[in-house]
Amino acid sequence: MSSKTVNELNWMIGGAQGSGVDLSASAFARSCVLAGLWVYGTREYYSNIKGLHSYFEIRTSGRQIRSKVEGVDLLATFDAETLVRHADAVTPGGGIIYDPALSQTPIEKVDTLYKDEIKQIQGRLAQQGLGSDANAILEEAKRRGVKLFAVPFSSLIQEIAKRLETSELTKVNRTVNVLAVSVSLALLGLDRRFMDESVHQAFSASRKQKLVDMNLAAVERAYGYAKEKFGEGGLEVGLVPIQSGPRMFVVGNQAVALGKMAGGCRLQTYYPITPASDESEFLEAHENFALKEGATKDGKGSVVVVQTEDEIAAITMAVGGALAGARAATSTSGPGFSLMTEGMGWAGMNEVPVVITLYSRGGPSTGMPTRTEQGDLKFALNASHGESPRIVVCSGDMEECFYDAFRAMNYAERYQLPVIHLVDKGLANSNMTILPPDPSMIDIERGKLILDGGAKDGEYRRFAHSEDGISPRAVLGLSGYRFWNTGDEHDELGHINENPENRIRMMKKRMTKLETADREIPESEKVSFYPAKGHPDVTLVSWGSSKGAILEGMALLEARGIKAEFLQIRLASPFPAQAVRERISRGGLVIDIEQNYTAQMAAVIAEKTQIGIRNKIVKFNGRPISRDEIYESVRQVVSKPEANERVVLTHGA
Amino acid sequence: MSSKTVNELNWMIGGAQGSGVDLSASAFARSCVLAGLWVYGTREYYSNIKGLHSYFEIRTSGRQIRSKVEGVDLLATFDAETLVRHADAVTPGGGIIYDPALSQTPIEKVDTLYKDEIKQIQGRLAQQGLGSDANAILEEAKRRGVKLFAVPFSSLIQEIAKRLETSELTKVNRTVNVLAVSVSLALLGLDRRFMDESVHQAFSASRKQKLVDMNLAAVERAYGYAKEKFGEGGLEVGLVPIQSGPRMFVVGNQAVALGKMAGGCRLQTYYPITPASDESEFLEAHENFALKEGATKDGKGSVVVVQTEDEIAAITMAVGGALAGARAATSTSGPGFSLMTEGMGWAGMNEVPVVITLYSRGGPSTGMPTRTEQGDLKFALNASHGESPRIVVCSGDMEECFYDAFRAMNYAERYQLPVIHLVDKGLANSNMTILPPDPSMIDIERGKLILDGGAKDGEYRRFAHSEDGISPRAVLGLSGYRFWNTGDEHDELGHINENPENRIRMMKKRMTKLETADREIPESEKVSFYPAKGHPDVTLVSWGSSKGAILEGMALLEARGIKAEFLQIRLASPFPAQAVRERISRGGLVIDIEQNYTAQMAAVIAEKTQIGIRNKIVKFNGRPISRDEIYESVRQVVSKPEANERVVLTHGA
Amino acid sequence: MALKLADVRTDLHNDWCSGCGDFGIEASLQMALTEMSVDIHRVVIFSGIGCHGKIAHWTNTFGIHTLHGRTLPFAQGAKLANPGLEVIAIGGDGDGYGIGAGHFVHSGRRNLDMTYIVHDNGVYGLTKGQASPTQRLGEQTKSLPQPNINSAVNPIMLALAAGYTFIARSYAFDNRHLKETIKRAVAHRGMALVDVLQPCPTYNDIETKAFYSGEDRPDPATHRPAPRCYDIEKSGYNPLITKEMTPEDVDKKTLEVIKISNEWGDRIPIGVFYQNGNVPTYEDRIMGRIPTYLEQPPAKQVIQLQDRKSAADLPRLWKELTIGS
Amino acid sequence: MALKLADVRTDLHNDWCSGCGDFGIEASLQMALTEMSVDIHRVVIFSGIGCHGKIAHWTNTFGIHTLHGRTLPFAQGAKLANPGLEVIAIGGDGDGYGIGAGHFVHSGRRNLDMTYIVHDNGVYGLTKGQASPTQRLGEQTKSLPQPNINSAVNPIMLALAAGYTFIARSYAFDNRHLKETIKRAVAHRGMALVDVLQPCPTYNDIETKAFYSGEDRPDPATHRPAPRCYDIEKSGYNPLITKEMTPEDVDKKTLEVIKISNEWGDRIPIGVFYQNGNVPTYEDRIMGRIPTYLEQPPAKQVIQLQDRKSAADLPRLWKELTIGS
Ligand SMILES: Cc1ncc(C[n+]2csc(CCOP(=O)(O)OP(=O)(O)O)c2C)c(N)n1
Ligand SMILES: Cc1ncc(C[n+]2csc(CCOP(=O)(O)OP(=O)(O)O)c2C)c(N)n1
Ligand code: SF4
Ligand code: SF4
Ligand SMILES: [Mg+2]
Ligand SMILES: [Mg+2]
Repeated sequence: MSSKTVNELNWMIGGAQGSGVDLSASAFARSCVLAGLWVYGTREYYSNIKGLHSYFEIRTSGRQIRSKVEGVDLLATFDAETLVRHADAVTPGGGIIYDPALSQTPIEKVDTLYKDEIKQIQGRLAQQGLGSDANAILEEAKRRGVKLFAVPFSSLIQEIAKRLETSELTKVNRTVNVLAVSVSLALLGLDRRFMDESVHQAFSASRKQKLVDMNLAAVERAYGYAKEKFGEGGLEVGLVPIQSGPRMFVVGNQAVALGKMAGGCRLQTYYPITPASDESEFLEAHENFALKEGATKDGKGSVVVVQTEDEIAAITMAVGGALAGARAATSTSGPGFSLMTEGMGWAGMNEVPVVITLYSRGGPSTGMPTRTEQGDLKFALNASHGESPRIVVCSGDMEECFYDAFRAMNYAERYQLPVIHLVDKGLANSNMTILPPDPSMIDIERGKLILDGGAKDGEYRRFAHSEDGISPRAVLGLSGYRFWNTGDEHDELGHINENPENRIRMMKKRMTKLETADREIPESEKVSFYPAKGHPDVTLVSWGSSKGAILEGMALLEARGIKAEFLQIRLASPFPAQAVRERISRGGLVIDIEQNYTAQMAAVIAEKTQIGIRNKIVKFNGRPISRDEIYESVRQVVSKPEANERVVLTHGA
Repeated sequence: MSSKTVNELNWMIGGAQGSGVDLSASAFARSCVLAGLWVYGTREYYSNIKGLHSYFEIRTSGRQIRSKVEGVDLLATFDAETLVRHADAVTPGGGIIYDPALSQTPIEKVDTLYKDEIKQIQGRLAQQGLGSDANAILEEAKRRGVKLFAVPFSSLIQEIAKRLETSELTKVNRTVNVLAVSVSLALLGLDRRFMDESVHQAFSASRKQKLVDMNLAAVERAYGYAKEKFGEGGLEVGLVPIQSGPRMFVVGNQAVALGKMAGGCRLQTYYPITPASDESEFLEAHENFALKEGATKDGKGSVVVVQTEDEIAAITMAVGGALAGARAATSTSGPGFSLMTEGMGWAGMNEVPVVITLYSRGGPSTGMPTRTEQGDLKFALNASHGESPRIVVCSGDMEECFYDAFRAMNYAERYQLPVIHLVDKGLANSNMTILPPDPSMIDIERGKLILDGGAKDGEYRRFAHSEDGISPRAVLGLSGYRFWNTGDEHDELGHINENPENRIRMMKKRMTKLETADREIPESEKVSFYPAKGHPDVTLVSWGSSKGAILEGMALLEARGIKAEFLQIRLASPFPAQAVRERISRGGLVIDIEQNYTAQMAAVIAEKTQIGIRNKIVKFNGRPISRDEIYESVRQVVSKPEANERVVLTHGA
Repeated sequence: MALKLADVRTDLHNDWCSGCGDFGIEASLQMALTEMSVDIHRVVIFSGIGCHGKIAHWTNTFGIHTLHGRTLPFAQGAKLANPGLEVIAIGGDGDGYGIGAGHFVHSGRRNLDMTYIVHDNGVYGLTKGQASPTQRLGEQTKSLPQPNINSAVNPIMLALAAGYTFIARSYAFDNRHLKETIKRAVAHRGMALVDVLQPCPTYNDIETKAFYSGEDRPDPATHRPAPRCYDIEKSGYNPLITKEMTPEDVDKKTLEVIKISNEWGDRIPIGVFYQNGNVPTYEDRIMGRIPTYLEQPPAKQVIQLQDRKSAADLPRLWKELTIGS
Repeated sequence: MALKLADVRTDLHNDWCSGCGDFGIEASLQMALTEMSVDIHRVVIFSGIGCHGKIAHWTNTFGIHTLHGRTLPFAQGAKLANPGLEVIAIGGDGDGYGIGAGHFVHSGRRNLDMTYIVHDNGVYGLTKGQASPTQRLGEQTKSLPQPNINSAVNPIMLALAAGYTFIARSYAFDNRHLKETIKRAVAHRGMALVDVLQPCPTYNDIETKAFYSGEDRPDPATHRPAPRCYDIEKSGYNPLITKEMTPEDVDKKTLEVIKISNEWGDRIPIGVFYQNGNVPTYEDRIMGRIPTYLEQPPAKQVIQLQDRKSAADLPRLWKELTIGS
């Protein structure tokens, strides 16, 4: 066991959408977490409910990890498609768990593969003189040094059914997921009790003891079978429990939801859309929550979540709620955001605090709804006709999802404008272990909200001019503070006014708020800078979910003698031009890394700093960037910057 | 008469919206045009149907003119408000026509002035020791050397009624407009027959002889009165007929409509919005038109104009029509365009040729619906989530409105994508005399449209890959050329496909079309360059409706020894980076001139060329830039570039 | 303290065309506001874009002049956040039944306790007189180049299909009836529609004031114009759906509503067509999920402690997400 | 040449969940296509976004899979440009009655000669089972965390209010009825709605196949399940509005439609509720303005001459704008 890499591996499981693969993946991850390990899990699936292929990668480690890696150490399959699609991702020395009953499946019979894909795989196999079925795939892997673990799932299932004396074979069939996970864990040498506990946690919610028993039986049988047949297994990787403190095991959009709740969001509107609606549904499932002692007498807090008829209603309803004084937000992704632009412009014009969480998925149009991309940045920055201020925050990891969601609520109210919180699908649908975030790191800041609202003499002017562009804000129903709003240009009271001088002052007022925000928001919330040890060879510039891969890629680069520093842009509006200019003009070779086609942030940087970043690494195939892609592509660029002005990353299945 | 400036003047008339001022203005302009002169007319009005103040300026000249100027040579008023608002715009030596019956009107009684405006005017008068009524305004003007022409409109009207033996005084009252225009023309010395003819043309459409007679009587009486009371008038400006060939007297959105018709647009969808709907209504009023000989047997052409339920329907319906093979377009302004972004993205994804005419008005939100602005450029460039190609054309004058509208239809079909045609309200609502455009200057180019559609064997692939990114395009109903479309990422047939490699190829295919367009579209359609005589002191960079003012401002600058060259950007996407970079890096002091707050084109230039233009002249008070503002502000910048990085223009009432 | 009309009016210049029916609606609304027993500080007027939309500025309450077609979701957002507000949404017929038709339908499905008043003038006033969705097929009002090419919607029937629980129609220049109708709509617990027939003298030369007041058809007896609008409730119609009614009774009433709503021409029905107080409001429904909703709605919640820290007790909530201790 | 089912099917992998009602709709539609006497090259299927939307890809006609909620305007655009096309628009209930409600209403007002089929499954399938606008208040399908908080729309009544001239309902797994209904809808001259009750086994565990086929209520006599859907036309109902009918007759029919459409529970009406061929189609109305419309619709017009110059004789047109000579 001494030659094993311990607690540092990447496990994958795949299967038809809706067949329980997601459950398997979380059971695996949970077992690891229970063993004190850290995990980072990603999820790939089609825009489909049932039947098309989905797969999960769970990377686990003894220290906190933040990114996807290339290469699978152990692939668990129980259908032919997973085998066919992913066997080539398994690294030499890694292993594949498969059902021998499926090994005869001809590749062209996997009808959820596109025709082009079938052709391509067949071609690849033919080149190696192999046949055209699952067996050939296995053979190919074997030749590459991959270990094969045949697990006859159906006979194991029958054994379990027999033992439990049940005739509900369809139900027992479902334990195939747990079997695959358990065999995996057994091969990796992790004690069975973690998987037992994981099964308890997963199924106890359903309150069906039978289900728990059935799956526990599956765990037992699988561990038994693995021991029997594979012994130590001979894998080069393994898992051992370690001591760790509490860690939160959280999905990106849950982190956002928690951040919003902490940040005081009490009205959330939404129209269902992938991958945004999970957040709203999480909020709805937790609509009643506790308040801290001393907050109110009954200690009861709640958030009203409204499913609207469309995204136009979602944004305008949230704005209506904000006018009444609630901290209000809405969540959507590209297509929905397109429909929100008019409403957002109104909020900008009327200085209404509202938060729009924009989950970025593959575009344009319906695009690739379940795949990741960072294609909405320039749209978010320029959305809506005319010129109105907005703040755009881009989260790069789970923790930022939480804190940024909280801060977004603050920004909105302090600067009285819409805040767009950009979160890539790659983050929203990934899960990972983090240290529980600390909401008390941030104060709730309500800015110039008029809280007292005592009876008041004289005219209240909602849009009173002020040096910082921000006016005292009353809410609807506040006695003595009547005001008007209109999407038309207006005077200080909020009445329509087309006078040219008034116009100039009001435009200036609104836009000044962005300058104020730029001045007041600390640099630590605008950019994050990760220095190299010593003078950097390269300066990586990026934003959003590429962060994790970049940070871990930097470590690999450093090991190869390439000193990299990393500038993460977190606030895209107001743009931290000064900070960015400084960093990229005095660092190493600057490389812009983005998950879109046109390198949008590089365009924004050029606009704001007049510095053109020549070298770009982009990825837009809908699959997240991995640590190893960063490592390889940066090396490639560094080796010949002129020949590699634009490197397109292509990994991912 | 020898000291008079002949055929070079600016006339203004104002009055309550809906009271016939627009008719007056066009009667004046038409008289001038009939006299062989050239005119340029602008229109300012509130977002209101009746009662709020509107005014028109008609500039007329013996040579073609293209811009608004500062200073009014003759102001015709028949209500107190016009006097109060505009008397200070009249230049010394100019004149004001007014009704003495109104001169006692207290300024605070003009209740369509905003309170702030009243205060400001009262303050101004008080400083000069003047009272606070219309008389004070007249006195103020007089002190400045303005000539006053009292015309008792109501007694003239009574005389006319008497002469015509009519008791319909309310109808005769309406001749006040014609009276004011006629007195103006008489004072300017233009022969009465032009106004007679103008009245004929204006009222003969109504087919009410009575109306024609009544207004002819008004012309006669007004000329008579003017001669009687004012003799030669003593104005320093005058009009004399000249010989000219045919000129078209056209409003901006009519020019667009004509360009679309010429360019083959046969389906136009729209939802009413200022200032776009005039174009659609013009098209609807001309829905049946003639074809050239040889086109078809019956020679009948037509355009179907559909008023939709909203702008989402407008864009998607146009796209549906385009799929069926019609050249299709829609027209809107900011708020409507905001709602179109999702549909536009679908068209981009499915490579559908569709033209969106985007009339730019004051934003954000409802903004200033009847005022001009160039605030939508960056939104147009980045509208819709994800990354999809579009062409953005910006017209700078009437002729370009026509030719660009035509070309937009071509671009859309050649490159199979949405084309946004940006036209500022300042152009759309202005009228001017131009040489009739020549539609035969442009060929109809249908690109890779499959026109024959003979029965065909083998699979038709709508999105077949090709070097230029453009695939042969069939239309719905073409036998043998079945195809599919989807907003999802798709394969060559148009079926959903989430394969990562397919994704990369398809993104590249679509974006490549922009490169193809960039290569194929001649530079003359991308930028217009107006050189200085000799090495330039300044290089003015601008786009859209500022063009006219800049060209005429340059002449003034040159007279003062400042040599200016002008780079007009006409294509904003694909952006002519090369051409722009060259021009602005080898010219004089570069000044960016735009009618928006943030200098959007300068931002685009910075993004695309990494050249930051330090000096900017911006205007965003909703009123168009004038020749004289260009002249003055450029001089100001040239005199001290460092101290004048951002000059905000403020003229206009 | 009783309010006077001057208290609920702003002193801005009103820029509607003279003779516009909007004046009648404004006056009736404002009179209703003075007569209603609602705290004026809690009243919020939302309006859409169109001539009608400016009413929010002429009225001295909170006034939110929103976007074209979006009045209802804006208004519902405010009501949801603070159910203590008295929310009156005001739309145009283009605004509310045209571009806003989707929101119109879905607002009925929610049945929030608020009022929606629609200025129904048959045209798009502010964009210069295009046909609105209530203009009949083949009609040609003044500014149309061609007769109207679309069939009209029947707002009463649409509201019924959508689930509005109070459906009424009134006439802009029948001040008394309109005022009373508005008061009843506001008093109703649930989503109330008041469709107001509104002459637009500038663009609608068919449904004019003279048309509604029947100037073309003098009463043979009195020789005075015989108004076209008649009050259905005065004619014995009872709009109430009671708890006691059987499903068949309700069906019958529904059918009656539709039948009457189809009348047009020489007899134009006004009055309350339908009133059903037995459908739970959206507020009731939220209470079913969040028992503290009414006392502590979103706008009234305590979100921070004295020390400005978040009031939410999240660590308790996220125990479920945390592993290890 | 008679078409076989295989001719109108693509060979793509169909990725609907097994047991999904969409399969029934697909089969019925495709069978209808083979049986209809329409040139298959002229058929265009438009679909929205949702599980249903993929039907455009499974069917071997022109297939345009549009945007969520926008199927109808896309489809109308194509029909307007080329009235020779046979346009069949297909939507989901979330797509068509939810986000698309506005277009739904206004399409009725136009009455273009086309068909609209709605997959009515009570849920938002593709986004994982949220309640759709046809799900009833208080129902709680599988994936809802709480009972549904909105009242349902009645699509039949909504269509009637909107002006649809053919209104029918069918059931996804009643192949024969659905197929015939689609054929009749396509044959109808005017805007036709076919609302199809569609089980979604994955998310809707209330209106299941078992529910519709009445597995919970065996016929006392035969002991076989007694299906809930009954064909109203077989029960003697006649949906036709004829030219001869008086306005009163039409009113009566309208009321009948609504009454029947309100039935639910143990008796669920299917069949054609309403058919009125006497309302001029939008195409007719355009012809009133543009007499050459049908021969030379927008998509068929000659826009260029042999030499590629514009075919429009504009100089003639703009004489009115030109002064001087
Ligand atoms: C999204 C959008 N589209 C179009 C407009 C232009 N617009 C302003 S008012 C109006 C029509 C108003 O008609 P209606 O709602 O009937 O109100 P009315 O003027 O008749 O009171 C339109 C279409 C707009 N403001 N926003
Ligand atoms: C503008 C927009 N909003 C949201 C979505 C996300 N979305 C995809 S499918 C769907 C719901 C589909 O429900 P339904 O129309 O009932 O079709 P079904 O899946 O039930 O067939 C939604 C909301 C989208 N694609 N576009
Ligand atoms: S246009 Fe019509 S609706 Fe608008 S203010 Fe004038 S009369 Fe009233
Ligand atoms: S989710 Fe429902 S509607 Fe969608 S394919 Fe599955 S069963 Fe059919
Ligand atoms: Mg209206
Ligand atoms: Mg559905």
